[in-house]
Amino acid sequence: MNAIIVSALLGVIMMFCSWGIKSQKTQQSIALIGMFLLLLCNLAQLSGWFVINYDTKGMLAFTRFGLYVNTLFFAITFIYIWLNGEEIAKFANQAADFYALFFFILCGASILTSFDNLLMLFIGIEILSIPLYILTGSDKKNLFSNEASLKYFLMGSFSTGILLLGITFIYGATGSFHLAAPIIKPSTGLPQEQMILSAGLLLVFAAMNFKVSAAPFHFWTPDVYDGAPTVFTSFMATIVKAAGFIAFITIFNSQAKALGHSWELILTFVIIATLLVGNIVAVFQRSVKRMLAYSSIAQAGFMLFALYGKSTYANEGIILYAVVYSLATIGVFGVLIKMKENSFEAFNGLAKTHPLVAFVTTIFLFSLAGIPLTGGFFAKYYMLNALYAAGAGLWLIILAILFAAVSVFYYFKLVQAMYFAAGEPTINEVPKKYQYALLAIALLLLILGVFPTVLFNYLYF
Amino acid sequence: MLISFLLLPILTAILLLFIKDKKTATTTAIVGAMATLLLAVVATTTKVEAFDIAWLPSLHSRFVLQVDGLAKILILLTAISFPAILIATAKNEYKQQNKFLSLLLFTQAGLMGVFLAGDALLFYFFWELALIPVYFLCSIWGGDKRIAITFKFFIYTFLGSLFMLVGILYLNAHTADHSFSIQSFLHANLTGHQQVTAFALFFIAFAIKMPIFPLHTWQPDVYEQSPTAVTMVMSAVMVKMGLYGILRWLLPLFPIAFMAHTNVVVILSVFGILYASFIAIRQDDIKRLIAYSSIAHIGLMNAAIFSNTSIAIQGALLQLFSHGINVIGLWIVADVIEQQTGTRSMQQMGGLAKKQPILAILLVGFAFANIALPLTNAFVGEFLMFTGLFQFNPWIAAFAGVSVILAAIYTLNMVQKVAYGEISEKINTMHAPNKGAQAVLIILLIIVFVTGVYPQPLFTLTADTLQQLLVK
Amino acid sequence: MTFMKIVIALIILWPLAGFLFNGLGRNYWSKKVIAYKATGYIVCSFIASIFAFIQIQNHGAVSVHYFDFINTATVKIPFDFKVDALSSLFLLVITGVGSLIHLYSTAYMKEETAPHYARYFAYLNLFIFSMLLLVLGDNYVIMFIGWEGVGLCSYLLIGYWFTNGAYNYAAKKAFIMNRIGDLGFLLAIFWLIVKLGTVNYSEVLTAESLAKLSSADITGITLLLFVGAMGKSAQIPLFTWLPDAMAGPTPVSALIHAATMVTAGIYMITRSNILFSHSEITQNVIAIIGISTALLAATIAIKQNDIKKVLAYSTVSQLGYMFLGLGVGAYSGAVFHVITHAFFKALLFLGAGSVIHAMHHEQDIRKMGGLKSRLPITHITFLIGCIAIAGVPPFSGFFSKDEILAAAFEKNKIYWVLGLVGAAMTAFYMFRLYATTFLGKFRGTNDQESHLHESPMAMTLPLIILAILSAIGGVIGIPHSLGGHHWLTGQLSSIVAEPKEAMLSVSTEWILMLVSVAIAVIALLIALARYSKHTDEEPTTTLGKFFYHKWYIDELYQKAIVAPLDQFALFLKEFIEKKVIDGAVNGTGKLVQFSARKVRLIQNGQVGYYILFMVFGIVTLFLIWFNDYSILQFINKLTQK
Amino acid sequence: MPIQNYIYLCLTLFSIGVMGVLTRRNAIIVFMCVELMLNAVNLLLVAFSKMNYGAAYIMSPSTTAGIDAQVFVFFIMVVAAAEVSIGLAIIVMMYRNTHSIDINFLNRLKN
Amino acid sequence: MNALEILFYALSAFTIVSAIMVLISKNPIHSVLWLILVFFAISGHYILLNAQFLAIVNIIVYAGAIMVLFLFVIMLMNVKKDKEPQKQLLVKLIGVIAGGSFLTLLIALVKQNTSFDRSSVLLKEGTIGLIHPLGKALFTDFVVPFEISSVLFLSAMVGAVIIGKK
Repeated sequence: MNAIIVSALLGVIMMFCSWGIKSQKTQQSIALIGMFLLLLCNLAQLSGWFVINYDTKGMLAFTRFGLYVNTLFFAITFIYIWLNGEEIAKFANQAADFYALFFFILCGASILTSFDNLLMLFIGIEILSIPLYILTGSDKKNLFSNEASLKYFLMGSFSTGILLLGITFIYGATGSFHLAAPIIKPSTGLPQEQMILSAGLLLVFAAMNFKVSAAPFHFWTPDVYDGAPTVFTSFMATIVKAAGFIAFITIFNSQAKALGHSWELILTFVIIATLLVGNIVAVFQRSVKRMLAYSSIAQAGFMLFALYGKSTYANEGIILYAVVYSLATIGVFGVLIKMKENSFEAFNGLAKTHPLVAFVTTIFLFSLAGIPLTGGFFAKYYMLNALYAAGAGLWLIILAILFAAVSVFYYFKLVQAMYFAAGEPTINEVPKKYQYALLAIALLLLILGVFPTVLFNYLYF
Repeated sequence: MLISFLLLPILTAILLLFIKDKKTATTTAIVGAMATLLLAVVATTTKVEAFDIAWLPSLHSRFVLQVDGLAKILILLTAISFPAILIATAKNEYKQQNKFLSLLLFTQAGLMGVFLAGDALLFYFFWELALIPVYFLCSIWGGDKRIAITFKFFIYTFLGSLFMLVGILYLNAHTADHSFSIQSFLHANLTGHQQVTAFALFFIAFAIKMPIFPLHTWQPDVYEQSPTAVTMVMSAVMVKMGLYGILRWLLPLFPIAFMAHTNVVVILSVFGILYASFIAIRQDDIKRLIAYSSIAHIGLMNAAIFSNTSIAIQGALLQLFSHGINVIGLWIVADVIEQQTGTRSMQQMGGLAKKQPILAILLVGFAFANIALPLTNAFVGEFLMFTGLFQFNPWIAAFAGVSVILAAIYTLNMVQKVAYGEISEKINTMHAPNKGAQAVLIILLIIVFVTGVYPQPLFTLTADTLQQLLVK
Repeated sequence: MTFMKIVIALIILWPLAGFLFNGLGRNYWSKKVIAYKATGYIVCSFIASIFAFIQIQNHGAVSVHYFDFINTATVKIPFDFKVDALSSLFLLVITGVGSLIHLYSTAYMKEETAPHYARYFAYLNLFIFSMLLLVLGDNYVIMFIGWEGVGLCSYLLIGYWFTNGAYNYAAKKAFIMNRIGDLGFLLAIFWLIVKLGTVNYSEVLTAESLAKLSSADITGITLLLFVGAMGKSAQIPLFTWLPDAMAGPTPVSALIHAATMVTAGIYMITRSNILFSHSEITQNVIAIIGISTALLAATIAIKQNDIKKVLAYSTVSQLGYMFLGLGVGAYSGAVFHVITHAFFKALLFLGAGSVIHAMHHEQDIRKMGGLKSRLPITHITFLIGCIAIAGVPPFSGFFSKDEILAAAFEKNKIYWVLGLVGAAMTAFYMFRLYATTFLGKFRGTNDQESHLHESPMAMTLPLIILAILSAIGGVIGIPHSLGGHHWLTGQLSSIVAEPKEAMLSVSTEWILMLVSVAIAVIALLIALARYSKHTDEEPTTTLGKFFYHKWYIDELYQKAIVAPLDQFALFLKEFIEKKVIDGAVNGTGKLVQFSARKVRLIQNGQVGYYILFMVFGIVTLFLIWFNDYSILQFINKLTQK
Repeated sequence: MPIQNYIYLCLTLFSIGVMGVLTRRNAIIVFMCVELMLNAVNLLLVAFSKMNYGAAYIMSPSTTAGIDAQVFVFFIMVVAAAEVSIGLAIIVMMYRNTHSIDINFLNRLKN
Repeated sequence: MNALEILFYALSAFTIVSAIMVLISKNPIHSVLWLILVFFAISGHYILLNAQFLAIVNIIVYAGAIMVLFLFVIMLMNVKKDKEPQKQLLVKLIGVIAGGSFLTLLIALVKQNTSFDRSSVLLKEGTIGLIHPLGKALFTDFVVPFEISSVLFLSAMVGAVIIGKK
């Protein structure tokens, strides 16, 4: 509750900042302080010494898991703003507006990590989505940005319709929006009675797939990620997606049983389709940004493993995955922002002119590809483990690693461009401070690559 | 003690990153490698305690390093290889020499880790750690076609190791305490069918790494395109990772599956031996020739291990070491020639014996070790391996034996084209090889003959491993 | 025991010392030092051998243990040496003839520069070392070490003039053909290890071991051993390397390719005669191959014009005789022939070397002639050699050849008849050679004529010694029928269980001897008559061409074996490797890229389509849900074996 | 009134909305069709609400069962309103730049 | 068939026809007008279900505010009927088929679902649709989402500002 309230308040504060404070730097500082405050508030709730206690009438349920995920989200966003503050300022004379949107998004994310009622799910998703439509279109003069925004909006509202129909069906079958309710009734009823419930769940499933960009509901992702200003793509592809996943897991960890054994089949279908589309299509991209968009689909395929069954591996894995993936993606986009163009060729010879930047980019890419010694490896390992622990067939795991190998193919294209190709990189000036920030992210990934369990320790005491 | 096998190379590698001067960097690297060698000598001759600390509590994985005879012999090989390679190639100029050497030493750390790891996850870690620096080494400092070829190599081996990862995961799920230690893997109760599954998953990784037919096509290309120092590391030590994996993991963990697949694998290996030998006959590029020869040799070792006779395994254990020494020798000679003449085509060589007699003698020495002439180290190993294969199946041994003839053909072809004949235009430009390379070659040749005449210490070293394998 | 240990060690270490001395110090020593040391070491070894010989004459066979070569849980191969009647004889021949040839070489190789001179002697010493290892070893593995070692030295020496491509090719050919044989030998060793767990003579060659082996085992092992012998001793089909091996310096041909190395096969089979005697099949195979080789090589020798080639084919032919002897069970006869052959063939080669030396490296006998007066010592000694090889009594060749023929007669009359034909041809081509070279008038250039001279002392002395040995060498095996007591058979009785001693009546033996002598004498007279004045021109008859071109066997091998294998290798390299296997690997990559290109077209930028796909996606999800059972069944079927 | 009737009606409406989204090119019309879908859902929710209410009413006339669905509908309307404001803003922005709201022309980003 | 049922069917028919008209009207303005009719019809249904509050809100918010907004935008853009581009027939057909199959699937599902067999909708009766209970619920049980939805509006507002600013 702390997080939701504080983030909403901070959003409002930022709104007013845009009137009162003209300096971009100050705005960024305020945002950072706010973010830190948010983090503290959330930690306060997590450790239990300052909790805004309010009876939410079964709308929200704060679990250790959810709160911990919030903490991580806030921390990552903190890093994100710290890194990208200047870049954000370029899109408007008032960066504070964007900071406000970020806080609202975080509010939505906090709801998604703690909702206990489908109504809150709906509202949470909408709070998350609406600022995103705007962020996507924030480069107003840019036709790509406009187009991406409109596409995102149209498809997003369509998927909202699907989500609502699903929720309605669930309500029709169970008579409640409460998350814990549906499971009780069907277990006593005949299979025939579950029909409408299952249909509702399937529709919700489809809508959630849309949010996390899983195939065949991924179509918005490449276009939107590509069209949106890079700095916002970075945010969109990380925190927002991770929040979507947390919500997804929250629903289906408890509800998947209603779908019976076909749940695994359906999920398998989606996973395979997602991995296939994401990995295969990424291979042929000429734009790094678009490649990353497809790769984010592929990563979603991996994260979907956490849905396969409830286990500690799945819970720990999704946290690790979300954190590692977010850090790496923010890092890669952070580098991409500094490039003058998005093509692979732009990176040619980067290792010679900017060795540190090339090095950190390599770490980010390694992490995305799941190479050991970077956090990405353990993230993937946990996911595979979760999959196996949930009783999936070995063939699915093998399929997953085949696609992981394919993913190496396109991530390493960038590594090759940086290290082995001759040429001058078309890169803007990268300030030292910025480089160190990137290095810090890379080091975090390396630490997580050797000691991933540091991330979970907090989860248990 | 054991942790220093990792720390020493890694610290040296990190130190190297800050040394810009080429000469100082080279010296530092050599000193570091020599220190490791010293350590290895101590470790192989004394009893060493395992190193064991907690690592990933929630995954039940521990940081365990331990040695037995098998590990010792490979540690020794690794420790000998690196100084030898560094000294022999010390005169080679690389851009950003310190980074080159640093990556090379990172590779050494990875290799040491692979041979020392007593925990499957740790093993996998080092397995990859050994691969990644090599990827950069080859791609940055390699030949013209390096990028695509190294990339293929990387994806190929990476895919293979992913299979192994799945295998590790699979086994981990079937252990009682969900840990990754080799002991609990040994006690995992697997049915025959499960063993076969896990076996297949591990085997793919090892087969690609070795590589055995038909998964070998990356190797000649990579050997050809890599800087020779890296090629040496790869063919002398890295390919041993696959064989090591089979001896350390496959054979003890999945005896049923292992037994069920001996025929298939042995036949495949023997086929690969002949195949590679035939191709080697037609090679003009000296590096490719050595590469194919190496494929044939590794195939033989694999066949020997899979024949599952103690004689053959004993031979393979010895050959792990011997092959490494021999092949480094060959590579150094090839490198000296390439560095000085700028060509790898044997057609353009000839007359080395007249121009550089010492180098020619060394070449001939290693060539004969390569074809396992008696009183060279390779003879002992191959003799035992063939005997074991014969015990396994006489016909297969006879077929594999044809490789002895084919090896003679391609090796002598090489010797003839390189060393003999009138001095060619390219060879005429040669001057004496640097003292370091020469010294290394001579020392290696001495090792070749000493272990060829008196291999007993190596047998004693590996006796415990053999014993364990036989018990299982 | 320790005393013998030292003696035997000395025998073998002297040549090794010589090798190391000359090999490592090639740039430091003068030619004189090299020559003295190299020869001196072998002489030392010879003296030690004599010592060992006397020792075992007095005290019987000795086996000494030095260290364990291989000692593992399952297989134990000690580094043991054994000196007994058989090996001590070989020791004497090797070191004795070896010393002479070293001595000869010091003069013959004089034109070489010091480093190459040293290299030459290093190789030669190494060869002696390997050969000694071969005969001294107390088990098959040590023998094999020597076996390959001599092959190596042969390779090095044939290719001694390494700048010459043809010589290198010959060297390579020799090594590879030897290796083919070696593989057989190796397989036999494996077979022994697998069946008996040991390769020590003292354990393999016993009745208990024989009892453990089935007859198929014995036949298999002996055949494989014989394959090894085939390679080393140049028998059909692995004989073509030996004539080519004449590319090496002539003393090398004398030592390696006539006197010692090529007889290793005979040594090996004699050593394992117990095994061979138990396999009728193998014995027949050996006899047939032996006699065929003898005849084939003889026919070729008749038409050759290169002095060394004639001798080379003659060697092959004589080796064939020895194998015939082995095949018919006359082991001691074969060994006898080895010894006498070592004398007279070394003599002939060295004589040929002397001629070549005098003729400034001219080897074609058609360009010689009339050398009788110019090279008196060479002439006489060469003549003695020819007579000896032709089998004219009382020269040594008569006795040894006769013993083999007698045994052949006993075993199978056809062998005997064929053997006689061979003997006749031997006499014919040897005297053809002799007559063309030494008789008639000089046919070379004036320049050559003006420089004709007798060779120096260092070369003639070995010739004289060998001539004496060739002449009287027969004494060690004078048969009973001629009033001797056949000392050699007595010597070897501990090694060779001669099954049918003296089964032929004395009169039969006399008749056989007379027949063979008569035929040989007739053949040599014809040759003398025909070639004293004339030389052979290019052959015109089909048969003549056929022989002249060595039965086209090299061409046959080239066409039937080498070329197809070469093509096969090319096919593997160019097609299978590049197109099929690598094609499959790259194809996978291409497939991914191809599908990438196709799949990405779905992302056509039209939001309408996107939503359409989403709707279809939902429909698909529902359909899967409806049909879950049948789909699951299908997947299970796919994933289960 | 059987609940099925409402369900059929609402599903039909919803599907018409879907068809509209799929068949029209005008972004505004497409968006309107999405609104149609939402309204279909709203109606269905209210119908379900009254169904649940009806079931509970028999037990206790003072029940408030089903009220949650109606509140939900209220929220949907609220959200829809917010969405519309943003959506139209985007469409207008688009129109300002391209002078078209034809979604078929939104194909610069592809593949 | 009582009056309520007749009313229901009539309203339903009207709703569906209007909805279809939204689809097939070439002129966007007509589409908007037809949609407003649909909303009115749905409000009729709400009244039938005695959900008075929602009926009013529907008319005010949807038919009133939102649709006027739509109309505004369309008129602002001056999209003419004749300029209105049409999709290809095939694409339209596929769209209809997709929607149709979606409908068919769901109806088939509902038909199979047995739990609805005994359920019926309480028309006319009931107080939950009235403003009093709804308001009470909104500010007691649903106060959290109610407050949080303000965040939604705030963000929509900020967004509109960002987008709308020149």
